[in-house]
Amino acid sequence: MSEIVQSEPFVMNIGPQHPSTHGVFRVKATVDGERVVDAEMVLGYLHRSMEKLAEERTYTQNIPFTDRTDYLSSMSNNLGYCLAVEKLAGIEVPPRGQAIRVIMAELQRLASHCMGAGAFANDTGAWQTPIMWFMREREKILDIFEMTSGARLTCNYMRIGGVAFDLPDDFEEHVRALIGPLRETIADGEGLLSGNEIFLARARNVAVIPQELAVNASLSGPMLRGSGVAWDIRKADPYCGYEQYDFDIPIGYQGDAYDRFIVRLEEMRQSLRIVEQALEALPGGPHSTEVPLALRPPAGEAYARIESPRGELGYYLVSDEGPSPYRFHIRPPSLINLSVLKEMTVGGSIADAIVALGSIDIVVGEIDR
Amino acid sequence: MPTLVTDHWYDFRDLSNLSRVILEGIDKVAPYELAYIVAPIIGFVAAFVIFVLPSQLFVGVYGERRIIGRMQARKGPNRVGPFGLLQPVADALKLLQKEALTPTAADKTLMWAAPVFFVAPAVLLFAVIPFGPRMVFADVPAGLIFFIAVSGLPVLAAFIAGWSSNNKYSLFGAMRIVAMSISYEVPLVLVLLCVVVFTNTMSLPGIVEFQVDSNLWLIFMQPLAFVVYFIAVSAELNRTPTDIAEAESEIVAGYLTEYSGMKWGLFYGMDIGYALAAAAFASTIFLGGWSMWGLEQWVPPWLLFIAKTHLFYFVFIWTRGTLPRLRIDQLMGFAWKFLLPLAVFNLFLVSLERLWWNESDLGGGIVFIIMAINIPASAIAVYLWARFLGYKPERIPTRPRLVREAGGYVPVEDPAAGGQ
Amino acid sequence: MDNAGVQIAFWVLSILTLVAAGGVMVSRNLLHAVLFLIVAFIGVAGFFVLLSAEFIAMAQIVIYVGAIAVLILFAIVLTPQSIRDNSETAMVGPAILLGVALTAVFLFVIHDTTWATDATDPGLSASDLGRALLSTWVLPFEIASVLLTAALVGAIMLVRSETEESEDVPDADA
Amino acid sequence: MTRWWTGEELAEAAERLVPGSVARSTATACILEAEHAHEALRALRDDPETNFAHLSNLCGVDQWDRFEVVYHLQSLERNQVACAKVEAFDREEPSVASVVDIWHGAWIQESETYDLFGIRFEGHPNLQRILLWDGYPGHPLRKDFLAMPGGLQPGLNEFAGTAAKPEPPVRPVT
Amino acid sequence: MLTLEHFLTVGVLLFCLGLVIALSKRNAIGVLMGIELMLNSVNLTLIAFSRFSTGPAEIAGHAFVAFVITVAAAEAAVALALAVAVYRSRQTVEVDQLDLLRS
Repeated sequence: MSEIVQSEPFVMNIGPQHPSTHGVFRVKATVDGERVVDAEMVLGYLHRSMEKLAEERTYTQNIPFTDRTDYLSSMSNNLGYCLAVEKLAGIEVPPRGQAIRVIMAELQRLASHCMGAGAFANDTGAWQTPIMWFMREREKILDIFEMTSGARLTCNYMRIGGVAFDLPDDFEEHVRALIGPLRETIADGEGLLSGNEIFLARARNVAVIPQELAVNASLSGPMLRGSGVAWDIRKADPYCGYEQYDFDIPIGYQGDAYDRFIVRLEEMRQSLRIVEQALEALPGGPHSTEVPLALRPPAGEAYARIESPRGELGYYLVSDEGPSPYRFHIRPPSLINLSVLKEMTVGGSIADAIVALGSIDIVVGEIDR
Repeated sequence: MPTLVTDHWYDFRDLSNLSRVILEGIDKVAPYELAYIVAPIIGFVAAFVIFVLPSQLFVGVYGERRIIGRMQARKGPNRVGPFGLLQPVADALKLLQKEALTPTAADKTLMWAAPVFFVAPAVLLFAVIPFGPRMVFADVPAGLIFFIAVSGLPVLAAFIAGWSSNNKYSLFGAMRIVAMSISYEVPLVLVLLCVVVFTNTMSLPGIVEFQVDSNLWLIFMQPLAFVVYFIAVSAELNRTPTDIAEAESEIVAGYLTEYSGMKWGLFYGMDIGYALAAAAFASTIFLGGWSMWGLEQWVPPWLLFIAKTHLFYFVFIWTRGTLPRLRIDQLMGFAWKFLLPLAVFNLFLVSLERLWWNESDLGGGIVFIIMAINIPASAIAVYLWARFLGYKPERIPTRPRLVREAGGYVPVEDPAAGGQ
Repeated sequence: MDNAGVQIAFWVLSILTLVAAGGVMVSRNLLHAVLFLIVAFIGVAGFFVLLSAEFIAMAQIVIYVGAIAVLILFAIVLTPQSIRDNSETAMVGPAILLGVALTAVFLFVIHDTTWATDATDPGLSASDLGRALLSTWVLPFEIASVLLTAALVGAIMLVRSETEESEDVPDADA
Repeated sequence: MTRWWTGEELAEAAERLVPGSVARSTATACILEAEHAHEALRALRDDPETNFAHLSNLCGVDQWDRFEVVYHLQSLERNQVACAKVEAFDREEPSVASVVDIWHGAWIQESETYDLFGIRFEGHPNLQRILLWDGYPGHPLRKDFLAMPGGLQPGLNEFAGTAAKPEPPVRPVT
Repeated sequence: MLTLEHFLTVGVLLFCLGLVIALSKRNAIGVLMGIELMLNSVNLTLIAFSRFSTGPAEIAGHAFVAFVITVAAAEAAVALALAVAVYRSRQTVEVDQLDLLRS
């Protein structure tokens, strides 16, 4: 329509209240007709200054904070934080605890990608159908979380030195019952969207991020892999015994929104493989080591990162031998993946900008913290 | 046409008997003009009670939500009344109670007037639709062009709604709907012109009569016209995959962003009304109207017609529940580059065939020959034109590549590392 | 033409059309003026129906309301400064004088002449018009098509901007 | 497995690439001289042996007597991570060279660090507060935030019993 | 009883209103609207003459109206394109501001 509409550029707010910003996120898009000529993001609507709050609480008390950063993948956030504290304090986790952590982290990845892939489909205009299919499976995963930790969304399940409780008796049975239908749902979603002409027209060659830019802009997770960079911290820097499991890294072809979508779907399949293997080889023994409640790690600093569903989730902790961290920094993958928003949106139409935003799969709780 | 339908007033296979009996009764006791006034009222009430209202409430609102709910692995409305059947009523009551907000900077008069402008043509549209052999409310000789003319009016109402809201999303929606309707009106009118050329009449009962006489529906004689009509009309009606004027994920609700309460309810209800009217029009023109190869002798024809309309409407629901949405430049390009040439080609083909029909002495059986020509010709035309425009069905990978080890960059063009 | 319903329709349509035309004159908001104009167009279409010219009436609605009015709306939105301004120039006084004088002259002529009318025959059907256009009036018909093409090309060339001329690439691969 | 470089290793590499750029090194991190930091970081990115093409993390730390800006550098091809630090001693107007021209993705993290610590990044294209609004008093992640001019108090302002401002908690830093 | 005079009167009134609008409006789009009204009134007159006559004149009236509508569509398209083009270069569509030769 830009051929017809040649009006002056004007500012259009996408957000903070907009169906496609996945929370209270705002893009001040300057548009000329339908074409976006500038995009500036406005953050902070959900800022709670967790990094400051965490400096006043003990290491264990900080775990619930991490639930509330990326509220769609609380298990992964717990895990990243606990790994950082364990690295700082030199705590070993027993094998069963590690296996439980892997299962939980992968289930969380499945749940989060269900949401991410479905919401992306919604952004391209596939009106609610794919997201509802994926939500159905996500509910089952959340049921398992509830069964295990007592909470569905903010699980607060990981502890420094292991996990909070051992698995319930019928856990394995429930997870096994989940895997088959979830595989089918992934195949359904793929069948509905991946080869669909309209979906291809909307997502292919949209918001392309070349490899060099992807690396240079510190992207991570499916954003980086979609651009064809084989980088997965589970493979590159295995934690919690990921080296025992057999899985592949899916990578995209040219770094467009479509590649990121299919990478997410394939990651779900790989996660299912990991969950199956981890269930097979679930070791016995204690699920956690005893850690003093008022943990005082030795002075120093530690940076631990995991592959969260959205990318490289890092926790940088500085200790001064006190009971609470001297500095508590979260490396939020959603925020840093947003750093290429302008490159992705400028020059395209508004509809493309929405698709680009959806393909980042942002969680505003994590961006603003 | 041999017909089993009798003229008794109780023969519900043809409801026009009943209205005729009523009118004759009135004519005996009342002055001449009164029958003129009562006749449209009877037709209007009958059309609404039998078709429009039940369709709108129980197919448009309830059925659409139930069917889409089924497609989306959820239940849909199931609380109010048996099977949730009273949900539309509850929704209407809720909308009536809601406050209809008007923004301070809006053009208040126009914002109030837009829903009214939007509703009026929807009522007019059903006037020319033949529900049965003698059940047409207004047998306008140029019924087809009447339908085109009236169905162009709601676009203006939508534009007024979008402009008067004084909201950028609304304005975007308004501009989009106007651009879309201008683009898609052209192929739409062209394919309807094909129908007129072929059937030699512009009256809708005449077109149905043509299909009854030739024992073949126009969808088989002109498949290309049907496809173009379906795409164009779904674009005009803002149905997914072409609902860019109220694209939820992009411009919130398009021209309806600032509307609430019953003002929004009118737009929502009449959107369904227009979709039903388009479905009724399509079943009249392409699906044989009330005819069903003799079945109309036994089953009330109006029931057949309603069934066809709802079948067509179901296709709307189906696409809505399945397909993603196109971008506006893709949609406009599709209209001008793809649908318009195909419509022109179809017009050319159909005109030639009509000429041949007039010249030859093959009689009525020629329509089957034409069908045998047109179905492959349409497919070939679509394929060739797509190839001409440079569209090649390429094998696009639906699965990403898989690598075993992290680290390093995998080149973009790497045929060896296919993940299939 | 002597039916009571037709008479009522005539007077209603006259008032509607003329009031709407007056609305075009007096409304200060250009967008309101366009909406009045649309009402006037619809009123004229109603006259055509009264005069048994259904096809022309439908064409009037399709073209004037569906195309020309929409184009005007589009042009108004594309020229944002002009939306709120539909005022008159200093020529309004002479213009009204001229209008009134012309009306008087015309009305005198109309009512003074004895028209040889014959209102008995039914209206013209669309097929008659089509035959006439393609037989008697075939040359003007063809010229009109050329005119439409020329207008289309001219309109496109006029609104093409420099940026589009430079980047002459197809934007959508449909 | 990722090779996590010790501070000494990184110091060696940085010294080899840009002589005189290393201030000192600890077990985990290498502290770069502020004036050579930009050059050294660029060299660390471009050198094929270090190849730190990916800036994993950038954050600030308030050490009371100085601000540290911590860079976690990462090489995807060689699978190694190293930690570099740059210090800023001016408490009122701390300033560090921006690395946006080296790693594009740094801009958002530098903006955040500026927002929460008040460290200016020289050469940043658009250094603005991104999480808090313009005009917010102070920089909340500084250790003396509560004692800063116009500083805020924990809890509600009008909360009863908070009239006496408590001393900000000061912890000795090793 | 409706006669030809009734329709002609309406046509004249509509024509003169359109004329006044076209002559007095400041905005080019307003002028165009006046012209469209005038064309409409001419159409009305032609159809009225056609209705109240027989023979070739009847069909000529309809044909003329068809041509007038065509020309009006073409004219509107070109005029509005002109208005948009002028607006783009001079930021106004007011006819008394458009003194191209003077600037």
